[in-house]
Amino acid sequence: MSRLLDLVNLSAAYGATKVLHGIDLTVSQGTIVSLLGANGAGKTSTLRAICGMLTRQGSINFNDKDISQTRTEKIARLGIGHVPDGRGTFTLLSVEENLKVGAIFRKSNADISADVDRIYGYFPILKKRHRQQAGTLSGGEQQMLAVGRVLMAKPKLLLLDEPSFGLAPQIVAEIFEIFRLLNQREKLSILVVEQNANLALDIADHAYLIETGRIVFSGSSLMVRENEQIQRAYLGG
Amino acid sequence: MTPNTAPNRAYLKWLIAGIILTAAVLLPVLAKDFLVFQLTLLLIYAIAIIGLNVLVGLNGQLSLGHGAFYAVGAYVVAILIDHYALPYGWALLAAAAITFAVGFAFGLPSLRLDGIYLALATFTLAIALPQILKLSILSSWTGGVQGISLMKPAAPFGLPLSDDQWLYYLALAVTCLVYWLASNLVRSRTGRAFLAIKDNVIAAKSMGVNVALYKTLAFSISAAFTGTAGALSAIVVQYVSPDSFTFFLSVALLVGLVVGGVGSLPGAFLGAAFILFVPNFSEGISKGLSGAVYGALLIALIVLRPNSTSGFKGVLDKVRKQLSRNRT
Amino acid sequence: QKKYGPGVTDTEIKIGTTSPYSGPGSAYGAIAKAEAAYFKMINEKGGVNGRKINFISYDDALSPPKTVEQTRRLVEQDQVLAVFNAVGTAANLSVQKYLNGKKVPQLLVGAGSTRLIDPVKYPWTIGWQPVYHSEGAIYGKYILANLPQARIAILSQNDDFGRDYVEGVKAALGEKGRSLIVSETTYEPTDATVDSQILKMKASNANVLINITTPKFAAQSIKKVSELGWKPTHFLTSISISMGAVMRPAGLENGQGIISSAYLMDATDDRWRDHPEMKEWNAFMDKYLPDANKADWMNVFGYVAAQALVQVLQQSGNDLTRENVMKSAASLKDFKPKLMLPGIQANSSPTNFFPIRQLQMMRLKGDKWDLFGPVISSGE
Amino acid sequence: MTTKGPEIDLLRVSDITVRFGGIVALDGVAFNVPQGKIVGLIGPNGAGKTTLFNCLSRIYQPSSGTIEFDGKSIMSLPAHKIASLGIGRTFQNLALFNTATVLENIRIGSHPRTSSDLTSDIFSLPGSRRVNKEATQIADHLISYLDLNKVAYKNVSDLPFGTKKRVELARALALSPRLLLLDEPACGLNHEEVKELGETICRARKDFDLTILLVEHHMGLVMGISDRIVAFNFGRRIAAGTPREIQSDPQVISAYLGERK
Amino acid sequence: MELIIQQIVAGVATGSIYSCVALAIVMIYRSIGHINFAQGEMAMMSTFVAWQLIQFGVPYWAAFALTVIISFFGGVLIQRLLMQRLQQAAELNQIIVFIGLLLIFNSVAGFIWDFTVKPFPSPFGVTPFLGSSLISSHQAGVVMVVVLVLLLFFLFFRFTRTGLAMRAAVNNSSSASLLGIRVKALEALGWGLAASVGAVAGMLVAPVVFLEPNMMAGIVIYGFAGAILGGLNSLPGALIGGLLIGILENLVSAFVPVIGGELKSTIALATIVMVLLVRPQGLLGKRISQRV
Ligand SMILES: Nc1ncnc2c1ncn2[C@@H]1O[C@H](COP(=O)(O)OP(=O)(O)OP(=O)(O)O)[C@@H](O)[C@H]1O
Ligand SMILES: Nc1ncnc2c1ncn2[C@@H]1O[C@H](COP(=O)(O)OP(=O)(O)OP(=O)(O)O)[C@@H](O)[C@H]1O
Ligand SMILES: CC(C)C[C@H](N)C(=O)O
Ligand SMILES: [Mg+2]
Ligand SMILES: [Mg+2]
Repeated sequence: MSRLLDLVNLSAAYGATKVLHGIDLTVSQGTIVSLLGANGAGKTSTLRAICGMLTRQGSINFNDKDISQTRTEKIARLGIGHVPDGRGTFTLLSVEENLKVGAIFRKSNADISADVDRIYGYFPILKKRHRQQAGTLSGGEQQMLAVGRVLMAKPKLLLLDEPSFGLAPQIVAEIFEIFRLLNQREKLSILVVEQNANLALDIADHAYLIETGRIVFSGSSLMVRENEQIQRAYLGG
Repeated sequence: MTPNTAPNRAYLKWLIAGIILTAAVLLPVLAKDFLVFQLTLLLIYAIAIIGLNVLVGLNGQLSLGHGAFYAVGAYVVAILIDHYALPYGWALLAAAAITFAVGFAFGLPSLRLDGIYLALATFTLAIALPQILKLSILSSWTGGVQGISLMKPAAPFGLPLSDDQWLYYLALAVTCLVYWLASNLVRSRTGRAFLAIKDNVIAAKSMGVNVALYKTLAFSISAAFTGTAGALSAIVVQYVSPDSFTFFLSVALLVGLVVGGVGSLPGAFLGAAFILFVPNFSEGISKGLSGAVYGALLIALIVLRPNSTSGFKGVLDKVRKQLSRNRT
Repeated sequence: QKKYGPGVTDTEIKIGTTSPYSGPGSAYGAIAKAEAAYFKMINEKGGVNGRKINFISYDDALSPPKTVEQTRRLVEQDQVLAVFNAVGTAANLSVQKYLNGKKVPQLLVGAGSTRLIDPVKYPWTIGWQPVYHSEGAIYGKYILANLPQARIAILSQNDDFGRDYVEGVKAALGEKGRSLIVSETTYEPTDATVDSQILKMKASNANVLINITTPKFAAQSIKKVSELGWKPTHFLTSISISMGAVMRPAGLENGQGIISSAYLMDATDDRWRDHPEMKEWNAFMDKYLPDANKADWMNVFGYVAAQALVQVLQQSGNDLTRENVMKSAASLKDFKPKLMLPGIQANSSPTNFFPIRQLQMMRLKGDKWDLFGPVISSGE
Repeated sequence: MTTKGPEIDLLRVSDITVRFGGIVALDGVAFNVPQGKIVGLIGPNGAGKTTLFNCLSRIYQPSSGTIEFDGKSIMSLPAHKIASLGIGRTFQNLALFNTATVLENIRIGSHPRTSSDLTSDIFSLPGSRRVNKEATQIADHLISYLDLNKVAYKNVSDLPFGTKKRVELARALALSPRLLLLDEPACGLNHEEVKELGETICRARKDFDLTILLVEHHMGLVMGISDRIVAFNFGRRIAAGTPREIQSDPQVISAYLGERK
Repeated sequence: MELIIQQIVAGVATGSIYSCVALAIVMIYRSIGHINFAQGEMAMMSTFVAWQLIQFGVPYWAAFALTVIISFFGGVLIQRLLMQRLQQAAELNQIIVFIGLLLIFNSVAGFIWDFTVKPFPSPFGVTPFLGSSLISSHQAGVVMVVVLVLLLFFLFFRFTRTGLAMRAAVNNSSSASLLGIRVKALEALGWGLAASVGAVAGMLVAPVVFLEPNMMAGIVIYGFAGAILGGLNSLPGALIGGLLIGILENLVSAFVPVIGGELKSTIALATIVMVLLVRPQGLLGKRISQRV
């Protein structure tokens, strides 16, 4: 399988404080990769680094193109979608406008409104609230909106930062099902950061474990499940 | 601002304060009267800026109209001295009290406004006051467009001081008092309530902070400090008139606040120095373009700042960060 | 027999002024610039009795506290001999006590407020330009004499300058005359337009308009009045009569028949184009203020005031103490600076600190001001 | 009257209704929270849980219904009076005082517990100093209680998410509440951290004899530590009972838990 | 009675000028999320450019168009050289920078073109409008232009993707760029557009108040007030707000006894503040509800 995303010895810092120290990570075309790690380990930072939201060193290859110097908006348009930590709602726009912003660079209006309906299909509550000021949505509703918004962009690679954040169990199950289907049907590749490691490993082909900015373990989801240290820390085995 | 940082900084603070204070006390002996006079003005502006800081820096409310409180203070003193021959000491106290009340009265309606809307309300105050002072029906008091000129008080109990020196020491005393009060406030329960409101009103409410009360208090204290500065200015400049307190005064105070650093008490002196001396400096560079030079310097100062917190504050924060690192 | 006060040596005389180079009053900054240029010329011609004039001016943004600071700088730091022709009434009031207390001459102040002048109370403060009050009086008298049916509307700037004019008019009108006033309105220098005031005055169907405004608002109101098709007998003050800065911008056709008065020649009025003094002034402007706008009446205002100072210094001879300079300022005899209107002279005495008391009335006709009637001197 | 015992209801919520324009966020919900218990509040996203919290802290005004705390109605009280009654809360999307340090945040928490007037504060009279000392003592104690010593002097904005949540908890405890409202405290924490959180909550309940109303989507936690559970859906109460009862309640399963669990 | 009508009509005339400025202010607010205190002086500067062009013999409409274009790039330049560096600066710092710009423009204009008033031509002439001498054809034209500009921007923000992108970028820049929106470019565009609207405003104001460096001082105050009264985020609000202030101001000066004349701007502004106390989001402003 071809490598869609390839991080080689990636380091990153918030201004002066360095938080990633040489990450190597690969997402192959059409696979789901999960990134596990404790609070403050560097998961969010890794995703942010990929999108050029903090200063980076090392190489980031996407579709055999180095994007380690590329600006955030350019990266997004190359086909990387990012469900950011903290949801990134456009609080002053309506729910529907939030979705439309997601599709801002797509041509056909017909397709767009079709996809809007698709998202409403996934999350009926959003349809109920479609004209509401998005900032007044409940926490979970905003999380759904964040996922929906990014799907509207039809990315090749999806970066998920704790997609289950604040979602009710049933919805959590549903969105992971959605990710699985998108991955199977539309060959969408996914890099997912998820506190609920069980869930993540259920759908992931491959997993990495990060600690204080370094990858300390990686392997197939099965291998990861076997590793009892990880079990204790993240799976409550 | 975070008043309680590493305790080990306390004595250092006192040391620096001590040095600066002795310098401040000795200065007039060495300096010429004119310089003394300028430094007196500097202290007065510093007081006004500290007042503005209480509102903007500590409580997060914006005011484009603090010149108005400054003016009220000045006129109260002028009228009391000119019409009622009140000793200026009492006049000063009266000015502080009255501006406190004015601030309270103005703070109440402002409760419903914030951000740019509050800015407009305060701005209105700045525009309105000079016009009110000009009103012919009040001119028997305010002296109308002519204003009121005053006599300079001489040093009391035959102190061997020139008028300027005496006024300097008077201003210095008031400055120290105001500074002390302000820093008490910062590290008091009230100060914490101010900060809570600044950072997150809803959270503040849920933590039991009476937002309405503390916002109004912030307004009153702020007005009282700035008003006291105005009162002093009337005595030192010996003249008040509507032209003395245009909207530009309010802008100048805001500039001083930001240059010195929002939320930083020591910064007030830096800011005061800026609004007092930089105009003269830029005039020296070009008479025709003095405004442009001043504006350019102002912008440069803001732009060249690495971080958003400006002035002394930036520095202090760094120090603070260092110290807190050391302890972890 | 040489006697020198502060700031004077065998080679120079230090004179200071404060002027609004920045801020809303910037327009008046041109006055001090013109004066500086004039002194430069004098110095190049060898100065006054061999002494060069060292003219120091500081920006006060027309803000009294700043004026106080800058004036003290002039007196205490630069040690000037005298302060000269600072602009603005408030500005001058703010330092009057200080200067008189320190016995520093406050020469030829650049504002026409009567309150500034009081030889007894303030022996160190002497005026220059005709006071607004007496100019107002002139219009009042004219109306009583020539317009018995007058229904008067007055528009004035809400500051000392406006107030003085209005009081002058009323004083001249007297008790019964005052009843002729049907509408009285003011505007703030910060107002956008004076349209509503003018509407209000028109609605009072007045047939006389006394327009006490600074150049910008003068131009606005002249235009508006004619736009409204209102045709009152229109009086304008002497600080807003510039052809180039007021009348032409407002549109000459709108200004026909306007009555005003003057004590200076208008550099932008063709009437004076070929007058030798005007030629001289033009040459002066070209040489010493090439970038300045000749249509700006401030340049004439400053040019004339500067001549007066030179005259005062000349009269003082080698006794350049503050006392003596003040004395000579108070003893101008039929002094006629260049560009002052024919027949108008400056006179002062220990009891008269209003050097210019005469004005020449005039009426706009075509593209020129037609002088009419005699030179009027006010009673004060 | 803080006598212990399940029979006393510290909080009584009766038929609260909240509307936002057309939306009915809460539709006549009613339930009680017994003294000293932990009551879990669950329901789908948008069911109205946080809205209920906002009614309890008087940020939202219900269009109908009453809320009684310790036998007295709070419906006429201003928001800032709630804390002094002894109701503390944390926020779903963190509402910390971001320009302040951890210590300072917690000291602010003690605001309703202490009292001082402007004069004593501005002149730093003994009264004011005493209050400061008291606030610091409270904060110091909670800092070590929740193991925040390492970050005490850090600005809260620089902290990782999980730590911020702990600061919020400490701040809420600083007013020594009798009723503690926790809005999704486990959200964003990993398995181990959730376990710790559960223990912390139970420990705090004992040490500060708290009554706790817990909104949470982490079933492991709610089911684990709650004495009773109330379930909402679309602003209505659909079920109430012990964790066991709730887990097997068909309505709850279809609306919230989902079949495959 | 007749006077009331007159004053109202005259108020509309002056108000139309305030609306112009208010519109420019709302425009910049929409595209950078801040009020630009230098807006008035920028407009004044643009108007001087137009004046200079006309002096050079450029025909009016050509000069008009040129000025709008030049101003656009001027605005872009300010963003590129200055505001770009201040993106995460505190709001107060930005305000101070705006004040700095204000001072620079004002003093530079005075330096180049001095402070004497200059007449500025009106494209609509000053013949009485519909026979009423109260409102001139120029002022009628101003109202027309304002409505036109307003419509354009309304459509722009509502129906174009760029408009949506701009609103998104202002609302949440980081998540906007995560969706591929060029935040900085849009901000530059916003500055450009605002500067252009400002230029139009200036060129429409100048024929009435005459051109000079302080031309805008008196007007911009009411421009801000109008924008805020109408509701900062509402374009129609800017129009209504501006007109209302014009009317209010005239009625006050005409009918409030004694102090009416001397305090007209004070009373006008105070009334606006009263309105805001009752309706903090402004007349047509959308209520922004916060929640936790
Ligand atoms: N804006 C920031 N400025 C400075 N340091 C930061 C910032 N954001 C995060 N950090 C630090 O970087 C490190 C990694 O943070 P990051 O958010 O990537 O961890 P994480 O794995 O996402 O943890 P979490 O489970 O809380 O999301 C932490 O030590 C954190 O304190
Ligand atoms: N200020 C508001 N304006 C409009 N609608 C609102 C407002 N606040 C809440 N709502 C709506 O009311 C409903 C309840 O919101 P609430 O935050 O209480 O849900 P919740 O139960 O906390 O959900 P979650 O589990 O996702 O936090 C939501 O659908 C939300 O969209
Ligand atoms: C002649 C000008 C300087 C008059 C000016 N308006 C004044 O204040 O007096
Ligand atoms: Mg994270
Ligand atoms: Mg919630």
